Amino acid sequence: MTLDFSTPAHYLLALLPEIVLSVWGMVVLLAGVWRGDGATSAPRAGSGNLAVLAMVGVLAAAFANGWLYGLTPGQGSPMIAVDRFHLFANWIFLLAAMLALAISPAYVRRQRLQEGEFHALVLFATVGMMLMGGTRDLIVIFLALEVMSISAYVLSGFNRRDPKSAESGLKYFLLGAFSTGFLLYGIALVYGATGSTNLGLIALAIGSDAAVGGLLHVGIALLAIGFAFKVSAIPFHMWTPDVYEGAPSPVTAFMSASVKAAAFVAFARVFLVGFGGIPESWYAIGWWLAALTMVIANVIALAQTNVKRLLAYSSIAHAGYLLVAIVALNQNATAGLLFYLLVYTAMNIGAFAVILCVSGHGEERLGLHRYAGLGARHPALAVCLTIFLLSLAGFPGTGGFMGKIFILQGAAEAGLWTLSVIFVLTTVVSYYYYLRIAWYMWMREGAGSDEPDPVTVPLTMRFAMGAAVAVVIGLGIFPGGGVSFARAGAEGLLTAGALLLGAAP
Amino acid sequence: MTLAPLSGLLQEGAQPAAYEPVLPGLIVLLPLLGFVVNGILAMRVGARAAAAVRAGGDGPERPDDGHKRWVTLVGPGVVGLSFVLVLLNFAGMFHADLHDPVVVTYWSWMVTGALEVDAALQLDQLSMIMMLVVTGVGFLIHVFSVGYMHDDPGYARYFSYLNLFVFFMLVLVLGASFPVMFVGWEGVGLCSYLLIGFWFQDREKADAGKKAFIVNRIGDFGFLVAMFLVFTTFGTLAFPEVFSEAPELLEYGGAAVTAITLFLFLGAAGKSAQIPLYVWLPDAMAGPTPVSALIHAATMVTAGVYMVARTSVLFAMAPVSSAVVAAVGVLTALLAATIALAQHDIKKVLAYSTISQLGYMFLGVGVGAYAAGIFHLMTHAFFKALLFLGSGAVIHAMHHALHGTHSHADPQDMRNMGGLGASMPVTWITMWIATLAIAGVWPLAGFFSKDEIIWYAGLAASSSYPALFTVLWVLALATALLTAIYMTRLMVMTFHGANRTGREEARHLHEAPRVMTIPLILLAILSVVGGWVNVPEEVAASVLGLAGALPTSEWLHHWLEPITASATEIRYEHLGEPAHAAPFGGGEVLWAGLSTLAALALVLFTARAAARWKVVPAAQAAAPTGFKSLLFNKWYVDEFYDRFVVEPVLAASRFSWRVIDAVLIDGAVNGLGLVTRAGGAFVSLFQTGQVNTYALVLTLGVLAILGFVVF
Amino acid sequence: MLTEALTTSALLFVIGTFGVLVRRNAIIMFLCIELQLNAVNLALVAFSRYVGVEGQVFVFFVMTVAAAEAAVGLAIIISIFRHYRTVNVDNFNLLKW
Amino acid sequence: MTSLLQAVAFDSWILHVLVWGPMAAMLHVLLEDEERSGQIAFGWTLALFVVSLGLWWSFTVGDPGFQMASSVPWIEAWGVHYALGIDGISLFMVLLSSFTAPIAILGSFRYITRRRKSFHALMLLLQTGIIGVFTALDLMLFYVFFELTLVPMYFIVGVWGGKRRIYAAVKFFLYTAVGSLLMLVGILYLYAATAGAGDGSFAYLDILGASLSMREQLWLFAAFALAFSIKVPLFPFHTWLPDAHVEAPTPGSVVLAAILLKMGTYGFLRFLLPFFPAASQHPAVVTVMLVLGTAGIVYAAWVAAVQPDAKKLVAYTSVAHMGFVVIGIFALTVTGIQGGLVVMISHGISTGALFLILGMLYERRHTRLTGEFGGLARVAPMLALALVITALASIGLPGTSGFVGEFLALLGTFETHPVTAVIATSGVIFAAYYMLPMVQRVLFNELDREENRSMPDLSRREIFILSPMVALMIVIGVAPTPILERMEPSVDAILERVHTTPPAEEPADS
Repeated sequence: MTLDFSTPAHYLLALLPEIVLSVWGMVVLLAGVWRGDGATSAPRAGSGNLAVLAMVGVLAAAFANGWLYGLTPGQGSPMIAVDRFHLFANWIFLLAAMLALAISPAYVRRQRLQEGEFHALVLFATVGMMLMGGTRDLIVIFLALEVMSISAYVLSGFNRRDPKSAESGLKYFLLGAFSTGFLLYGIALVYGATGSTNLGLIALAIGSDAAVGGLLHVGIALLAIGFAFKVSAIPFHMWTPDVYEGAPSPVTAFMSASVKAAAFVAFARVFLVGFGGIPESWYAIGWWLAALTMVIANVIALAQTNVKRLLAYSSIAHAGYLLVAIVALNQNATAGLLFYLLVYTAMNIGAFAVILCVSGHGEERLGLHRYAGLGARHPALAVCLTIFLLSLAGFPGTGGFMGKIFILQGAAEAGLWTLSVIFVLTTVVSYYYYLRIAWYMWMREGAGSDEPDPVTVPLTMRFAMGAAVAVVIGLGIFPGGGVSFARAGAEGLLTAGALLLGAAP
Repeated sequence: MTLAPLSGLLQEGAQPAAYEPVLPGLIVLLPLLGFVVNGILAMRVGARAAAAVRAGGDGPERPDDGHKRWVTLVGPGVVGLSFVLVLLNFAGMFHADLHDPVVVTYWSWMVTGALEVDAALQLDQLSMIMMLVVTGVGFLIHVFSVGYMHDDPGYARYFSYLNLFVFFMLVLVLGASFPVMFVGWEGVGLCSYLLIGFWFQDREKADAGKKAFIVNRIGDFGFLVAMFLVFTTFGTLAFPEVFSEAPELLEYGGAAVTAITLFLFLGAAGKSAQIPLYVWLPDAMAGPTPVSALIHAATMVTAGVYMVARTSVLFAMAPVSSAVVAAVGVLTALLAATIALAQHDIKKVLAYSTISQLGYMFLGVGVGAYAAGIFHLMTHAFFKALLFLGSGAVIHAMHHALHGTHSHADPQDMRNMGGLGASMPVTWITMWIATLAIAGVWPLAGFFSKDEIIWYAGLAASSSYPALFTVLWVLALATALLTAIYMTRLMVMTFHGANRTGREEARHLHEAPRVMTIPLILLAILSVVGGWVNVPEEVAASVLGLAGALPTSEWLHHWLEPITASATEIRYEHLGEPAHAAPFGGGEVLWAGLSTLAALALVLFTARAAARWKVVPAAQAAAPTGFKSLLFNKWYVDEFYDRFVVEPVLAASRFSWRVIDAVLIDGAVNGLGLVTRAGGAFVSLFQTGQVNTYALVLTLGVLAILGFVVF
Repeated sequence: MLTEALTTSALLFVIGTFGVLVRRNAIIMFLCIELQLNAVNLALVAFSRYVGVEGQVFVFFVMTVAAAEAAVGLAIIISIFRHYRTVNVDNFNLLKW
Repeated sequence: MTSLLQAVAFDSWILHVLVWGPMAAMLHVLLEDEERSGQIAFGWTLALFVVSLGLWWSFTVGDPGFQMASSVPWIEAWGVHYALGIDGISLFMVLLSSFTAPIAILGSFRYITRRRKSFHALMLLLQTGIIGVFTALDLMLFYVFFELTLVPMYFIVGVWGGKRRIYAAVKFFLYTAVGSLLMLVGILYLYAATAGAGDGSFAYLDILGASLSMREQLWLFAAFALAFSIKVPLFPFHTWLPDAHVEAPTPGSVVLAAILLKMGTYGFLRFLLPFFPAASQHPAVVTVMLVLGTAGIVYAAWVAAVQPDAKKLVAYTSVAHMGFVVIGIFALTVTGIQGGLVVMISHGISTGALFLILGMLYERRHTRLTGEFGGLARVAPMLALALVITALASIGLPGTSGFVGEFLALLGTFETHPVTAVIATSGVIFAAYYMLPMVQRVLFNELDREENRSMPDLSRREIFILSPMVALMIVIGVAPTPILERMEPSVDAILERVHTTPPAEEPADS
């Protein structure tokens, strides 16, 4: 079936996964209200079902997303992009949502949070992300970004009883809104310079030299800043460690993976499709952002002793690696970006899942020293965490390695040798702090049995970890399918852009 | 085994037959077999001793009789069998008219690129002489050891090492190429190391073994480099090819051949204890005395001389190297002889004497008298082995005597001896024979061999570097006189005069058992007649040869001709045939007569003088003073090496470790890590937790980017 | 006309930015951010006069989003006020380094 | 034998079995209980070793190319292949590795007392990586295996090591990683270079076909050489090695010394010379490599001589030995390279044995300081015998494997770089200077410590471990020709390529 966007109903079809998820989110919200929440009264038996309910919604959205593969998008540059890029990105967000929902119930119950709202917010944030990946219009991107961000602000401040969580929410909110201002200003200037908010038309305007130069360049720079904030590139990263540390761990897991992914997907689409025609205007910005991010984030991470904060810096560092893919501006790199985001989602949420298990009742066990002797006490958990860490470090046999190779290939194709060398050298730096967690787990003796060890691993958590390990190892050993899939996604993005530019075969 | 050579031996005057080697491999393998058998026995003994030590004791005091019988049978037995085989081969070769060496190839050892080294043995006149010495003298020393090591708990281990030594020595002399020779070369070094440190519980002895090995390795370094040079020059390392191609490929006196021979000589200097590498040999006396006899007197230390003779073609083409060899030889001979004058340890005296005599041999081969060098090597093997074994018998007796009274006096210090001749007559007499032989008294073996070397040294003065060789010749003569003095001193201090062992101990002194004295006697006979195989024609015809009554005339010289001929030819071609006269005139007979008279006179004079010395037992003796202390302390050469070689290397090692490795390299590596981590900690300080700061940083970032875009 | 509008917009934006940097009261900071958004709105409206109607449409979206942000933001500020009894951001630094 | 091997289609499966067999063994170990893990691991590796012996007959002597090769696309989109194959050079590395594995595992039986299961699983994983490195014919596959060896080794050192194990493990890991990641960038450059028209490829033979300018070759040479030099380790990149060795448990040290170091020099031969023939004979490059190799020989010998810790001493001797390999290789002569290869084999055996013996001493006395021993020859004659023979092989006594290697390497070097060779030859002096004092302090001198008096001699298991190694040292020393003749065609082919392949024209820009 071919989508014809002159028929408004077809927009509904194109947005089917998003719509399914939105509706489901409301259902979950209502269900939560109806059942009553643990915040005010004792949690009822079986209240974990809300998470399962939300997961069913995610599955439904996934079906819808799969169904979309059967559709052929029509001509032109409609607001909604039903291309492989969008669909691939959707898989990432859905995977992230699934894993986040799977790891959160125990925590939510322990902390007596409002279940319905919590899970619904996860779904709403996911809707925002999916929209971000799936639109060609700057207005919609802004809207989707806000849908995602506002959900994320709330989620990070969700544990109201915890001052850290509240502080995290406030910081995220203030700085997020602040940066949104820049993004928005950038959109306005680009709009003014090119006369459109549609990326396709913007590209055409740029291609035909119809754009107003000064406005455009400043606009692009401001847009880059806006996205750089969302992907937490240095120096726009300042919020990240604090927010990640303060937010409830399931939220951190979810945010660090999928918010970043969504921002990157939109970043890629805006810059590769919209501004792909004038890379000289943003190449240097991207280059320096990537280099600074890789170097500084990895170096600061060395000094961290709080595991959550350490992973926050690690996630900043990963933003640096992914920026390399954007700077490379070619199909391989873009495919690498998608592939890496997929793997990153699995390994990062997996790592946070283990942290969540170890962190104890109210996340009081986050220090590195808490991990001493974990390998002896909980070998399965430790093995999982080791696998995730190795993957984050980019070791052969894991998806993280293949992702890095993929991005480096793109960089090689683009001749970014200096950036590649920085990439690998900072990777070596990162080995140190990833391995540090591993050595605490395996090579140090535990403090002794003077305090009880309240590690519990509920069923859904096991499911999440198992799935994450499967993704990480599976893509690490047989990345072929994933690679082709990601390439198809990148192709979808870039051919559309190229068609508009009239430069395609 | 074919009986042809045997029958050839029986049928005097038969036609020259082609030489068929008789089981040459077995000659080499038998000692190896002995090593394996004795080694296994030694391990079993060792295991039992170890169990005893673990149980809290000190291990057995005496060897285990059950094993000992087998060891006694196998140890000397295999060498004896080898000797028999060598004799068979000798007989075959004796009757054959052999010009080219017989090379027996077993398997190809190292083949790669242009290099082809076979595991091959080379049988020719030179290796035959060496084999005879090694297995013959070796066998006698093995037999002697049966008595000497009688009570040692390491009896089996001792014989296994000794067998292994014979094996490697045979490989050394039989090797048909440089690398195969090098196998033996280092192998004997290994055995020397093991045997010097045989009583390894004693730190000094273990140290001595180590020193020997390391100093030898310096020489081996030279050998290796020489091999590389030979290979790059000739493209092969096999002796026959190298020596036959040398005259064409090499330029006479050229840099290549000079370098090759100098490096070879460095190797020889290491193994044969010449200046500057002689320092290990005196220390090597820490080993059991028969070992000193076999390895550090008769065989291994002469390997350098053998090697120079073997490569005579190369040395003949390098006059500078030859001169260096001769000069180093003479200087070593003189230096060692002076030191020998002042030593109190009987074995030390003999050790320096050995160094001195080796110097003579090098003088011989250095002046082109290769046969004379080998001749002296052979006779030296007889009388020096005899001297060492004799000293072994003395030490054995002293040891028993001191042991009987639990005295801790040094059984090797001559100041503690005196008057032993009475209680051990066989040793006394045989050692006197050897002393006279080494002093060069007519008609004993040493007279002929040493005299020939000195004579040739004198002749050399007429061909190349006349001044140098004249000096060398004079020094060689002087050293010959010193030899007579220090040897007589040794004999007198040991066997004559009053007994200084102490009264109680003296009663325990007695002659060595027959198993030890018989080898002494046999060696004494050889020390007498050994020289008669090579009596120069002129001398033979004169009164010194009893007008031709001595049996052979330059037999050895002719025997070795196939080996030395081309070298001699090269020398003659370039230097001209030397005049047949000593530097200050006079013929061979005259100088020979003079020297034997001088030697005899000095022996008598020293004996009389020494009889009047007041020798004080070691315990009461004062430290020597003046020039004597300089000699006693060996010219402080060891101290010099310690100060200027060993300590700098050690200091450099420590510096490399503590400074370069730990501070510079590791400091840089760890420093980089530290700086990175500190940088991280520092940068993270900007993360103040203040929202305003964060907003400020963000804004600064914005300004930077906008500034970049706008400007 | 456009130039003046854009200049005004830029000035407003800078004032907003400056306010965020110097003020310590979370609510005032948030108001400064709102000022930034309105500066952008001004620019959008100005542009739409020349290039089309999307700019004005956009303004409505921005206003809506700003309202949503305000709702969530104030909720978050109240939530932290409960812990600290103040909305001065200088006090909120449990999370640092 | 050959026909039997043909009947079972040996060539078609052997390499795959050798690579993945240890992995299967790892799973088996993980499924069984702790007590039996050692026996299972030993059984598997021994069986794999026995099977690998078939390579000796199955290998066609005189064929310089890759034998038993097979190639299946792995990641088709990237042109990555699962391609295995061996030539004369890798043959012996594979044999050495499969020989070392059961020995190392058997050597762990008393040394490793806790978490045995994990230990043996990691050892087996390591084995997969090792064989993979030596058989991979695809650069990406090679890199994966190359890095795969790091992780198990990191844990082996870090979990079962000595007091400063974490420092040592991390140092080892980071040091090696710096080099290998830069090499990865180089690999990707090569990949891009093969792309030309259409998709690139990581296959070894495809990359051989890529044409590189001199400038490119030099840069890439630097990237690859750094990775391999750290692995070798070449002076001055060696400081990770002593620490790693001192802290590693015995089996770890054995595998590290015997196999892992060889990956560096193997990489020189397999990749550096054939890929960058022009850079490999660039005078500056050759000079640097020769100088560093020679410096390593002398310097490491000096440092080794003053080490109180026996394991550290042996670790430094590894640096010296590998120096011989490096100069042998960069002499660019057949003899030199062949010698280097023999040193690799010989060093693998003799140093492996040395570490095993030191481990046995450590098990008995819980110290590695030579000063703590003395006179052990009296209580442990078998151990003394083994140590003496091994030490002699290590210092290159003729008749042992060490001599053949060093002699050929030096001879080969002398052909093209006489001065270097002469300086390097002084290493034979220094070898005695460091090794004999150690032997003396341990075995000889007075048995003056009460603890040492009750020390047991080698057990039957230990004899079983050491005797094949000692036997090999002597066999290779006496008859190395069967080995040399198998390696020579491949070495010839590499040299042929080095000497006859000119660099591509410099591109106009850049």
